[in-house]
Amino acid sequence: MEVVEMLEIQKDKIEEENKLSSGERLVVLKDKSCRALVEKWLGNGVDLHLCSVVGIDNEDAIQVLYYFMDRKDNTTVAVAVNLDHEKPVTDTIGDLIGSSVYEGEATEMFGIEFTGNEIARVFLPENWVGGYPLRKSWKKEDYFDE
Amino acid sequence: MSKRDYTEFNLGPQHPALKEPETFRVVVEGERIVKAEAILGHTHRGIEKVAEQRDYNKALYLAERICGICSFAHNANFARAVEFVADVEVPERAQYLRVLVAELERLHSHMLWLGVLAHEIGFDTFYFLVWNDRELVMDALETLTGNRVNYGMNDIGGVRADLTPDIKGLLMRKLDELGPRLEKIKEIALKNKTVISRTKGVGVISNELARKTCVTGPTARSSGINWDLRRDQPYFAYGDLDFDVKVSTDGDVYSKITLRIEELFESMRIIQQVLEHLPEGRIKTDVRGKLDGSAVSRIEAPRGENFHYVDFRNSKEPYRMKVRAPTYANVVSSVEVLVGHYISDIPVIVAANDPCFSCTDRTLVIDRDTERYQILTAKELRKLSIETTKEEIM
Amino acid sequence: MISDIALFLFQSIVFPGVFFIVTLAFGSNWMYRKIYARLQRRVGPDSAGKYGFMQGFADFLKTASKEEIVPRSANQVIFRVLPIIAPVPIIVGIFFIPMMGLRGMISSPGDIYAIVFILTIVTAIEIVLGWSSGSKYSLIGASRSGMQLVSFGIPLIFSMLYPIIRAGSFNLMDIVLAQDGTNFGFLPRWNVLGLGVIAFVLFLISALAELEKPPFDTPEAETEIAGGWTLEYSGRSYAYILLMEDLKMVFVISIGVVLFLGGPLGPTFGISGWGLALLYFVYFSLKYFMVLIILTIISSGLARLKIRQIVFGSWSFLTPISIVFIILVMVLGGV
Amino acid sequence: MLIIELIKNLFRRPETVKYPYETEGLNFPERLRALHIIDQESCIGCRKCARACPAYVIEMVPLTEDELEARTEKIKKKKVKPVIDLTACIFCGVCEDVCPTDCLNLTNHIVLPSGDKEELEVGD
Repeated sequence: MEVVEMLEIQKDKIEEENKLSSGERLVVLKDKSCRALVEKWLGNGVDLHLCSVVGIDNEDAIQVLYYFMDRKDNTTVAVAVNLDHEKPVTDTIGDLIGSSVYEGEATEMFGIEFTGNEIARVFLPENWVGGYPLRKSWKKEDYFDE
Repeated sequence: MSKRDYTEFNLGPQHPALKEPETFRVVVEGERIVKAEAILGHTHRGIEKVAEQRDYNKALYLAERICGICSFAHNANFARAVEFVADVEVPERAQYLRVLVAELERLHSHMLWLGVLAHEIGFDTFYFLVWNDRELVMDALETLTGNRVNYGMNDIGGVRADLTPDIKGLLMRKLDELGPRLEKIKEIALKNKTVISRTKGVGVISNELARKTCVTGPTARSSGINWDLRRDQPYFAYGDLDFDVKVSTDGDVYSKITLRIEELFESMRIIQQVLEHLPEGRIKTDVRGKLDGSAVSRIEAPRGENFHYVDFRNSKEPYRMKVRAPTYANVVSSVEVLVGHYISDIPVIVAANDPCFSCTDRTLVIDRDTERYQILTAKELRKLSIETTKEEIM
Repeated sequence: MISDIALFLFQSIVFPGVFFIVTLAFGSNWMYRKIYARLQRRVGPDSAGKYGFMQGFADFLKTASKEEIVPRSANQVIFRVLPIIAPVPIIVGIFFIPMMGLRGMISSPGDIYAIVFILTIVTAIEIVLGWSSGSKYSLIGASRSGMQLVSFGIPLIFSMLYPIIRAGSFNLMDIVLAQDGTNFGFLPRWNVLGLGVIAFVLFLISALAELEKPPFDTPEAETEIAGGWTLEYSGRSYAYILLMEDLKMVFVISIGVVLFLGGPLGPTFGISGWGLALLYFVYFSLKYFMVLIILTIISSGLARLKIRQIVFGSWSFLTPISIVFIILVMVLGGV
Repeated sequence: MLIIELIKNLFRRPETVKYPYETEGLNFPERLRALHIIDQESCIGCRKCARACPAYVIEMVPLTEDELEARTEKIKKKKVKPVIDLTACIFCGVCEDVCPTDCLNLTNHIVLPSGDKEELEVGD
């Protein structure tokens, strides 16, 4: 199976569909997790490659953007989930496909909790107390004296 | 099973084998690695945050400074992403020139990698021979772009410097000189008995592991994933050029050496084609004003797939810029591969996957008696270590 | 009587004694580095003295003038004292080597015993030095050093047996004299020219391992264990360790020259007295530097081996070959 | 093969150039981006370079009394002049690109080390 076909089948899970400026499909999910979607893909033998996991701080919600590629036919698709701004929680897909480190980065930079992912620190020191630096509301003065 | 035979020590953050500060926490039994863990972030500079305060023309030079070796890959990739958002057509000549610099960069990056690998296995002579030949490429890049690293070649919408006939002649000469030298390098690297004994069968990344951990670039191709963005999703002018994508199925360090040397020759071919078929025309389209929209750009950097995401919200400054450097994708596989090898293999495996690692708390533990692999989570490891400590005290 | 003592003192301290030996050690260090560099198209040491000849000496002085740091986890007494006495056994060993004449400064019927003993003692010192510094890297380096000693001890000793069998004596002067004269009127009767070439190759390989030069530099592999057993040493202690390594180079190569290349022998042109001694020394130096160059070229062309490969290769190839070779020589009756 | 190469190397000239004692064999191409030169005579003080600089190292310094008086007809309105702090400069050459009067240029003069921070300011 290929990603395009699978998305046809899973149409009911999609809230809206856009296009990035670079031409890829941007699929926003109704759910707060893309785990079920990816599980289904892998179960149906999609040769899936995960390029990256991008956290984005929109003012009203925290968005997590998974960027997938199908190695078979070279189609790319971006899957986005919108999470609660105050307490963003979603499921990890680290055990399905190698996303643990990307998710860990999103955790430390945006405070997104990936349930089931053990990695919470990738770049920042273990005793970091500076909050979530890539959030738009983050100010240096709130955490550091200088 | 006595736990007393285990020794735990840190490789890094300062260690002669690591050219960048990273930490490897390894537990060994004798010389055999029982547990390995990598700790990253010693060089985190917050470039993504800084980029949010600069307009795209300035962020371009920031992107260039993400990496010293593949600076052009980041720079061109960022430019390409912004061009998607701005919806501009990049002149064909600029596309070809970008290919030219990208391939020269691939040449120098692969040769650098080869030299570093030779140094890690204690073969300093080869290291110096390769780096000596690499100077030819560096000189070519310096003449063409104006710098050895951080070329400053790209601008949003095109390139900044044109290829004059003088420089073209010089590049031709350098390439002619480089060809035979690469043949020599190939013969030495692939036939030296000690090199073979140190790299063959070492650090095997299986196809399954490679697929699951989403490795990219030469690491993926050496594990049997036939996939190269230059061919499969052509960008710049790669669609018009003729080249082969080499694939190996062994997955060990030796196959990576073979693969990268083959890629050197392919790069030479591409450069020759570019120099011959360079179209005439402008080299730049101007991009001005505020932008709106988000875009992803992926190009095949020397070390693998380079991923840039930019998001503009009616502004000149990116609302969000996300960079995933190619080696970051290869992190998980390389640490998992370390277990079961010997201390002497650590630098080799690390260098083969390019030294850029992340702390992954999921580590493998090899059971001493049965050699059974099992994955332990951080909590279990912690419990285990507390138990062992208790045992030792009592 | 008094003049004898004076001569002995002069010999042991100035020439060809300690001062001379140390100079030779630094010279060898410079030569090794210079050739190693030139093979790699580098310049090599070139600042201290003419063509950088004083580099080894400069390194020694500079290191010795640095602060000495003793780690808390180190064995305080051994860590401080042992580096200083580490070069002594080798200097004593070098006194056995006939450089100026056919006779070394010390000579006994059992020279070879003493030499083998000193070679082993040196490695033992390295192990203790690594162990006493209390660092894990050093410990790994020390254990690797020990493994190399165990692996290459037998081929080394068996390769030395060939000249002994030919000369029928354990005395170095006898071994040298056994190589005097020529075959067929032009070919010197050195051990290396003939069946002894196998023994010489075995000796060279074992010598590289003994000297811890590539491809056998595993005990101090920089990119793996960051310097191995020398890691924690600094200042004066490290200077002495550097000196010890250079002296070891002089010692091991000299043994090779004496056992296989006829030591100081060569055409004498009827000269005698001090002139002959000088001539002997010239011959000895030429041979010495030739072996050094060969060793440098071998070591620069190979990658570092893993300790497993070294042990495996030694026990499954070198040791059997050396045993078979010696049995063959014994059967043929010291050809 | 390698052995032959090595022995050949033994008799070749080393590739190392002992810079700064000798410069023969070094490559200083025309395009090399190094030390800036500013022709303050023809600068019109338009601030374009300062605005374009990605490293924010170009500072527009007000002219002194003497310099104000020495203004020529051509640059009548000029009140400021660019001063570049080379300690933080990234030598990208953007300032050269945007300069409308071509008074700011990057040369291929790479010898910049200095014991004095003041010396690393171009334009004064």
